[in-house]
Amino acid sequence: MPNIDRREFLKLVGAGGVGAGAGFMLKESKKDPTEYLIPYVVAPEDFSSGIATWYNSVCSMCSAGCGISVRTREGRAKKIEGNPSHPVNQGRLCGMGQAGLQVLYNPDRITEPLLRTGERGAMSFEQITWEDGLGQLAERLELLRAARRGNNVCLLSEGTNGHLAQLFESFMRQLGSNRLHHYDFDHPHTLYAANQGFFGQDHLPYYDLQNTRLLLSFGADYLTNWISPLHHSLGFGASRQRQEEERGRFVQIEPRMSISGAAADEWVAASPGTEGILALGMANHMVSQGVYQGADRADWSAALSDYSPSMVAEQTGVSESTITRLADDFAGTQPSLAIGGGAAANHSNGVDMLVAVNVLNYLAGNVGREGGLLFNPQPAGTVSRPHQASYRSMLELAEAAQQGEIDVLIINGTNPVFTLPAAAEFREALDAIPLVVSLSSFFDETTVLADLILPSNSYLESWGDNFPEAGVGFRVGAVSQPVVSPLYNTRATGDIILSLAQRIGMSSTIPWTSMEECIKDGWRRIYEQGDPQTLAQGFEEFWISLLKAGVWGETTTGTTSFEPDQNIIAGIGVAAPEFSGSEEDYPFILHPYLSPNFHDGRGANLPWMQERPDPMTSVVYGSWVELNPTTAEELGLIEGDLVDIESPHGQVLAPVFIYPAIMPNVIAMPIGQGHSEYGRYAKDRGANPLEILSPQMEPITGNLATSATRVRLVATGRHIDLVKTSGTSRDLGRNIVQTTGDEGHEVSDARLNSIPITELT
Amino acid sequence: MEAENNKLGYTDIHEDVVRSIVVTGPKYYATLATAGGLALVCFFFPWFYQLYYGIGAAGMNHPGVWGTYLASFIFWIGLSHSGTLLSCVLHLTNSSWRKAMYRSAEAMTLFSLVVAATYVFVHVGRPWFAHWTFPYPNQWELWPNFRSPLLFDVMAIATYLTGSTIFIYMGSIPDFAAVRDRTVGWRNTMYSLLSLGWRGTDTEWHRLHWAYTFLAVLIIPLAVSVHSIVSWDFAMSIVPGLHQTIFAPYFVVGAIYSGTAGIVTVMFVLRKYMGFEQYITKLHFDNLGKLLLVLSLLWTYINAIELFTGWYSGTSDEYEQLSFKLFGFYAPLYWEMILFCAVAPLLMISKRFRTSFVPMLILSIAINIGMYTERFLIVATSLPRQYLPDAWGFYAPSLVELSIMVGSFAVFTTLFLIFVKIFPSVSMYEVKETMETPKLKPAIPQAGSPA
Amino acid sequence: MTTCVVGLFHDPQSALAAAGELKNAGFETPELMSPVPIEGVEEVLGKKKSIIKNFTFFGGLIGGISGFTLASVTAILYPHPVGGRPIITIPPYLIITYELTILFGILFTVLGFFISSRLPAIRNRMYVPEAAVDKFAVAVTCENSEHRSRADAIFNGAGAEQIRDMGEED
Amino acid sequence: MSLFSRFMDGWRKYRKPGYYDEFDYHWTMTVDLDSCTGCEACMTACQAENNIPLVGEEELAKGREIQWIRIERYWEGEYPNAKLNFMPMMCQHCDAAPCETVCPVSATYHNQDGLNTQIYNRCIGTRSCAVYCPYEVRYFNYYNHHWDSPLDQQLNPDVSVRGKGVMEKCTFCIQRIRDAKDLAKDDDRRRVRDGEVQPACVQSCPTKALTFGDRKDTESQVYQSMNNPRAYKVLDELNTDSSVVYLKKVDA
Repeated sequence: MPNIDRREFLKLVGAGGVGAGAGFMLKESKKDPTEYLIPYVVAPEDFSSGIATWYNSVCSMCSAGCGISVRTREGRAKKIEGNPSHPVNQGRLCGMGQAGLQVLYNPDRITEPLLRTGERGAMSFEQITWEDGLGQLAERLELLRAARRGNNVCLLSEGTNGHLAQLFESFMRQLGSNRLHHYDFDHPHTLYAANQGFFGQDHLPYYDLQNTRLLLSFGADYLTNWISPLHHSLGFGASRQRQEEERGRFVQIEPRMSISGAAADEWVAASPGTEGILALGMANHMVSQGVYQGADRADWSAALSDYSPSMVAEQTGVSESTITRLADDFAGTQPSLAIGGGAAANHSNGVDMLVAVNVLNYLAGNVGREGGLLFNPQPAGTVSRPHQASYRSMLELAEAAQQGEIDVLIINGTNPVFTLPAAAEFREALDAIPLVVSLSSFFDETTVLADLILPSNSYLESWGDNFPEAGVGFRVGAVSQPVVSPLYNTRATGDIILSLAQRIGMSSTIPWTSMEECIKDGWRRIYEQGDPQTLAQGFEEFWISLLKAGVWGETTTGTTSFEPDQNIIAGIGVAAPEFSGSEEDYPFILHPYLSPNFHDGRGANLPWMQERPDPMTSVVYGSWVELNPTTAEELGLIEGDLVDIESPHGQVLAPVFIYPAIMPNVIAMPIGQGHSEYGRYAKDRGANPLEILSPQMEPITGNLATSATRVRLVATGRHIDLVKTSGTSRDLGRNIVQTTGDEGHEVSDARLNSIPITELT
Repeated sequence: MEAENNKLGYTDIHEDVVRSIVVTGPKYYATLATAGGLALVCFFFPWFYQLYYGIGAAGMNHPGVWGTYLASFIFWIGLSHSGTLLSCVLHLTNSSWRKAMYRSAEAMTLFSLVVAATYVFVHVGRPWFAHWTFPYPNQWELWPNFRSPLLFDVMAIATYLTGSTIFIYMGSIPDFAAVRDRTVGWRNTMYSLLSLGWRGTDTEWHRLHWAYTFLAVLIIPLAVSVHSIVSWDFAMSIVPGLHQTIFAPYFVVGAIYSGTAGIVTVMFVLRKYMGFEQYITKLHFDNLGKLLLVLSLLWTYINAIELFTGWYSGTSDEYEQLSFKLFGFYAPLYWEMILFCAVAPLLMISKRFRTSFVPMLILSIAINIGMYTERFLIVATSLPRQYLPDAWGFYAPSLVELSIMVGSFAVFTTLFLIFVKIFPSVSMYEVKETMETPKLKPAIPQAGSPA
Repeated sequence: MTTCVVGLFHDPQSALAAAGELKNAGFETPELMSPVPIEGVEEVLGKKKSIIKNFTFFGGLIGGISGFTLASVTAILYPHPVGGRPIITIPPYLIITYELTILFGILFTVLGFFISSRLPAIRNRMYVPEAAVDKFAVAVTCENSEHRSRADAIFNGAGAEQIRDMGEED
Repeated sequence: MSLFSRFMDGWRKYRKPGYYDEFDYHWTMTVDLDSCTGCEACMTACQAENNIPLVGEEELAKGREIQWIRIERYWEGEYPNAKLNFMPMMCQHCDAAPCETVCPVSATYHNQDGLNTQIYNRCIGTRSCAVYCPYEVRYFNYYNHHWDSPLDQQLNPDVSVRGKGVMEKCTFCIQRIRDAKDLAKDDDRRRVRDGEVQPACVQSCPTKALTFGDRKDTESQVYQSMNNPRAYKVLDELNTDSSVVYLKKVDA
């Protein structure tokens, strides 16, 4: 048996091999071509998805008031996107707005009303019922009101407008208190004042970035946090992608390159606080060059005489040639637009500086024309602009508290203990107040000091409405509706106020039982002022369509004419900025800027924001101090070295980051980190530069001059590795981000329609 | 070697080998226990930990997704070369000095292959699905992707493992037979089974010879292909520093280089501790030394070519990668590698060095350290330095990785220790062949022979 | 009655000589058993032919064919377009072919060895333990006592150290 | 003989590079670097849409971020003339993708829409695709990531959550493409309209720097913009034939 015959063997082998192959091929060739198209593996994303429900609402992550539409599935919010029909953001939404979901689903939310049991700030609370909590508060208010001491009640709220603000007003009026403050750290007091002072407008104008051809931004980081970043971004994009005519040019003037600076075509570093002087220098040039041909030319040249480019050049550190060139461009490119804000506006000379910017716009004839700056009409409805508390009024509040003039402080949303410099001693002021009530839904620095916590809904769970303050050139209002039912035992701020009102017995003047009614009522009034065809449809339809669209607007534009009178012109002038601390002891100027991720710190408890690399530095989880490379070299510091930043008013510890685009005598720190409370994601992370700011104020508005603090750096000798996602942020001659001289004139080498795959093998 | 061996008769060898198997002192058990324990603690426990927590237990990160696991994998594959390869070549060129050492050399091949194969499972993210890389009909109607260099790996290594197992087994059938008669109990049963009833008839010897020769012929190209394929895992990518045509020969040479060094180490250990002084002699070290010297020169040459490729390319990608390798964080390792693998081996030019045992041992270990470094550098200096500088990163092994690396040596040792107690670790019959056959003796008339 | 006689020798030469004489004396080809392969067996007992090489060759052939078939046909039946490559990509599949050629070659060689050398042994066969150590044994079968005595004579003549009667052969 | 001819037909067919005669759709994205402000809204959008895990500070420190789309930043020049260029980088869905060929288990392949799809439940985690990808846009799950409750309630039910040991990457929001296709089918349309499907990043981009669409539709917005003279492909020299086209930054 063992001796296999060779022929036998050969046959076997042949048959086996060939047979197998041929057989497969045969079976193969009988197949229908369609069988090949999809492999037998299906990517898991391919399962067909369910039907989502979309709700239109309003984003309240910052004060811009963008429209959002929220995608919900099975009663859970899944994604926030921009509301396409909302004129402010036109369907787009910034990262922070999208992270609103994590406000709703944040694991650190306060889920029940709480009453303090232990020491203040000891975080010892007991859970109580709403009845109990509201009862206690109402009782106190009742007593004070009866005792005619209603003014000892203070309501300190985050910036709200619309009918909630109105409700606050009438509520406080009923209590007999005039202590209603809206406090936002980044509220542009100086900008309002400047426009009031120069244009006589108490509302912000509309800055038409979309149609402008040269934008001159004095320190305003308009792409991330200046007034209405989304709308400005849209304008920026539109102007950059303009097909028919030449693309818009953007110039950014600031001591530290912001995102807007990076996006700009030119970044000019003027020494901090002198932006206004620079603006006047340009104005001077324009007038002297006869660009401005107005009747009052003489007044102008008189007013601007002290600001000849040469003098301005030595004050600002910007070369004279640059100043004149910019001035000529600004006058020559029509329409052009100058805006100011950010750090530049937060100096001791903030208002004057912004007036100077307005002067530029006026001289170049940009006022009231497309592509320039347009005046907004009065916001819709009867909503007046609520009083915004400046730093000064916060100081006064603290003072009053120390005097024992405040018995009850109700805090809604805002977090002054974090955003006010330690020098304001607001924490101490709180100690002097017998009853501190917080309506916040997070344990932020202020809330932990509260005696009574009545947690409010997140904005995705509550009714509200918003009339974008910045406006879009015409009247816009938007209603925000709950997109999910409340996750926890919390109530909407409006409802809390309403039920308080009922208990105190204000039902005559505040009749509504729920915020929804209140809002609906308010919108009925707006509806009644509406134009005929709106009225024709009847209110219910109007209301329904409003909720569907999420936004309402009518195209009535504001005034376009403007003539400044003599004494305004005469009064124009920008003083040199004042800094606290002597230059010898404190060689550096601290430049705190709003972090794109955390805004004024409210975003620090959102894990998405914490994990999103900072756009400019790619640092995640933590804060840093930015140094010019040469400065760092002089001090012998490298990235990650821990330094103490010492101001006359305290010190913070932060690692060094070498930042190529910052002036050598300026150091910059992002605001937003350095929370001592505020949930697991924010607690004890990074440093808060606001702590060490000097209580320097802009005289007219009492706005805190956040950029007017001098500091010194003290190396601690310790070193940490900055957690950042970027490796080497230099393309080593690899031409990865390619640039072209001028659009259209260079034919790209990239094979556009790409080689058909049949050519590859 | 004749000079040393002709004192010994067939029986002596027989005795020695059988003793090496049957007689086990406490020293052996102590070593085995330590090795085994070390393997358990340093290799398996960390691995299980990693299985539980995920690859995150290792130090790999975004740009550096490959780490020491792959380096060790290549190292062990490399070590596995030359064992069998060498013995095949020497068998075909029938150089008799091979005979005393080839068995243990092949064993080394076998076990380093086993360790390497284990490393595949340690490396992948979901080892419990690793069988998907094998072509077998399944309910998803899915087959592996035969275009993938990694699949070539699977194929090549599976083949190589089979091949070298069979090769070492075939070679030792007669010895199993010989030992069989001298053992009792379970050993006897085992050897009876292993020896397949070998009797040593002239036919059997003849068949064995041919089969063995054919196997040798087949295994040589296989061994060469295996490491070429392993190198293609890298070379077929477009990663700067890996995308090099020289890689296949580079890896093959490197493999044989480290493998031969490994043999020297094992030779020394066997000679010293298994008592084979008479069989493993200066001659072996001398010849292996010569071989090592040639290989080291080859290796140096190819290494230089690799550098020049990067340098002359002039592209930022290659250049940055190269400068990071030569002067970056891992530069000390690089120069250490050059010292151990290119400079130190030049000592072997002198016969005195080649024929002195301890220095050769030290050198061989040094070479293998250098070769491990090479593999590590290939992974650690190229992946984190790719085309987009913004995505650059840095890779450093974690504790788990390091301990698994150490543990793998323990695993290898354990396996080897078990081997020497089961296989006759010196090929008896071939050593007997090398000795002169017994002298003719006057025949003794048989008493009581039938009339 | 046929018996099997084994002569044990101290050295290969005499064993070989004895084997040769037996063969010439008309015994059926005797069997040698030795601890090492003996040179020159073929001169004495005639050439040996083995079919192992055929196994190796055809094994390789089958391996090659089935290797390429496996790769290409599975790819065709379950097409997975990757990297813009064709479904049948020759160069990679050649590598699979190469590996499987060798694998099958090896396996068939082993098979060939087993078959041709009658291993593994199932039945219990005549065996001389010493032959595994240092003795060279020559085994021959004798039909009758006459044969037997002649075999003894030849063994003694060749200088066998010992002549062993393995008794009845099956 | 007929068998032979059949065989030859099959042979010709399967020797044809690319296998697909042509794609059903050829999804393409263009990125206008001149408009990109690096605001990273796209990153958050992607995280929200695709259930991308939060890896935590420690893991980030180890360089184990998971960002299907990331912003790369490249500084140019020194103070005072420093410039910073941003570049969004996501899976380029190459038609000649190096990552596809290397996967031993075919866990990633090119589908009939010209998408480079990753099949999570087939992946065994050799991570070789990440090595072969020159854009380094493939991210590996080193752990089983978890979401602090109730953050997990935000997870998108249309996208699977990846477990440990699995490679993942940008899919051009394939679930949205699928929805759009279904919609088109329901309306008895043969094809998806231009602009009907947008990945999360494109949808959210505040400056409309990203456009997405079907390259085969010569009317489509993406076709227009990829024919812009500024168009180029990153690492084009590697001949990956990517489906993401960048428009050069204008340096005026």
